[in-house]
Amino acid sequence: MSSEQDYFAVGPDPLDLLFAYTLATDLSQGAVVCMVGTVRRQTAGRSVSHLEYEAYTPMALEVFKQIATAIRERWPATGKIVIHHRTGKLALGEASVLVAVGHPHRAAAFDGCEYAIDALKSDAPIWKKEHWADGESDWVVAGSVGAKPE
Amino acid sequence: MSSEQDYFAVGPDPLDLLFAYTLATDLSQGAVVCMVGTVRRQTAGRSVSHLEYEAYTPMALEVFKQIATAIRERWPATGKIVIHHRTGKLALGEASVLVAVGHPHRAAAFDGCEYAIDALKSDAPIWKKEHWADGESDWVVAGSVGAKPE
Amino acid sequence: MKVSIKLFASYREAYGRDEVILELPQGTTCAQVQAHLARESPQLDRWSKIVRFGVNCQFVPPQTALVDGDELVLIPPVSGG
Amino acid sequence: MKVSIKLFASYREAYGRDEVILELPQGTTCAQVQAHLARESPQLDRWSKIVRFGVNCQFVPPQTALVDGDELVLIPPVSGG
Repeated sequence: MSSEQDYFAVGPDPLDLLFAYTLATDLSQGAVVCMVGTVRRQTAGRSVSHLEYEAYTPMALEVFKQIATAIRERWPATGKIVIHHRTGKLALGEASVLVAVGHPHRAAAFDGCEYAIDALKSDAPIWKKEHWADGESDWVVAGSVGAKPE
Repeated sequence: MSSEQDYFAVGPDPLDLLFAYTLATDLSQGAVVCMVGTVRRQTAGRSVSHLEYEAYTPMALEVFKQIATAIRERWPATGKIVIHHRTGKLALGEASVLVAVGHPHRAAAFDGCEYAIDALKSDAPIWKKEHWADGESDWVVAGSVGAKPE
Repeated sequence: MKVSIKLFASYREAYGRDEVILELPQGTTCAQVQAHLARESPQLDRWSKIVRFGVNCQFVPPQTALVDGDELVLIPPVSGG
Repeated sequence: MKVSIKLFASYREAYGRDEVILELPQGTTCAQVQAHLARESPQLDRWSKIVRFGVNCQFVPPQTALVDGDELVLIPPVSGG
């Protein structure tokens, strides 16, 4: 399945929802579902000052491609897929990740988009360091106290 | 549950995804999921020229409010909800409906957003007239040949 | 009593108007109004089993009795989204 | 053989560097490299059971033997999104 329609990116620039949407939509899509993850004020009750993301970019992009392939195997009519993850320092409220999936039918667009973010969170070589208001900071370990499923 | 945070609109102006996203996100949201429905080139194999939407606006807005209430009953931590439906003539590729839901956790943001569009499609007093390339046109009746589930 | 009937989409086109003000006996129900309009415009018949009714922006069952000043909307199958 | 080891997040901080070039005997496996580094920086131990390995941008099992010029990345628990 050609995937040159897709757009994958990992980098420090702020995410652009409109750009992603415009990319993900085309005349054969009936629905585009976008999910944007943002820096929350609190995680597990501890107030956050800011976050820091680090990525092994070449492999993250490779994982994004594999996620797109898997989505198209399950939902063959899926159109364009956009996966964009930010790196570097992020303030409260800023968008850290954006996933957009186009499909002729909305149910599959929802499923594909949710699949993409779940797979990214489990496999993409990207790490989040939480800096809390009390000055402490640590790398988030999924499943540990500091990282409620987001 | 106060819902003054929500934004409901029915009208002819083009939909604004960025506006909806900015509304839907705030510091307590971890995820915002947006779904945009667009005018497809074809429905059930018949090529579309353009669409026309008609709404009983006051009741549609009422239904949107009830949808938001129902979402908050099922997913109490849901933050802001945006539901915006266009009326009037729409060209191919234009966005007809936009739903955005914010929630601290993405799974509930996905579920709430999908619930909203499904409920809108079954209950909102809004009607779509398909104008096909061959000059014919008719009001869409869900479940009839002309209206594959979108 | 006086009731304003709002017509949309296929109803408006079949009936040729988007609003009708009707003078009706007390206690007339929504379903009876639909039947009344369908007698005048037989094309409305195809919806009679699946039309829904809204009174003052709330969905109501077909047997709901109308009161003076109500705004009734006959809702053919919807197709928003 | 020569292998470049890429370290990220908690590994980088624990080991103090983001890349290490190691001269290793033929057939050394990813798991053995992890053990080797952990001997030098015991704080790495807490990940040893859950670290994952990537060779040339693909996930590989711990027992995968490395070859000259490979780029191995030690992947502590990820937290993207």
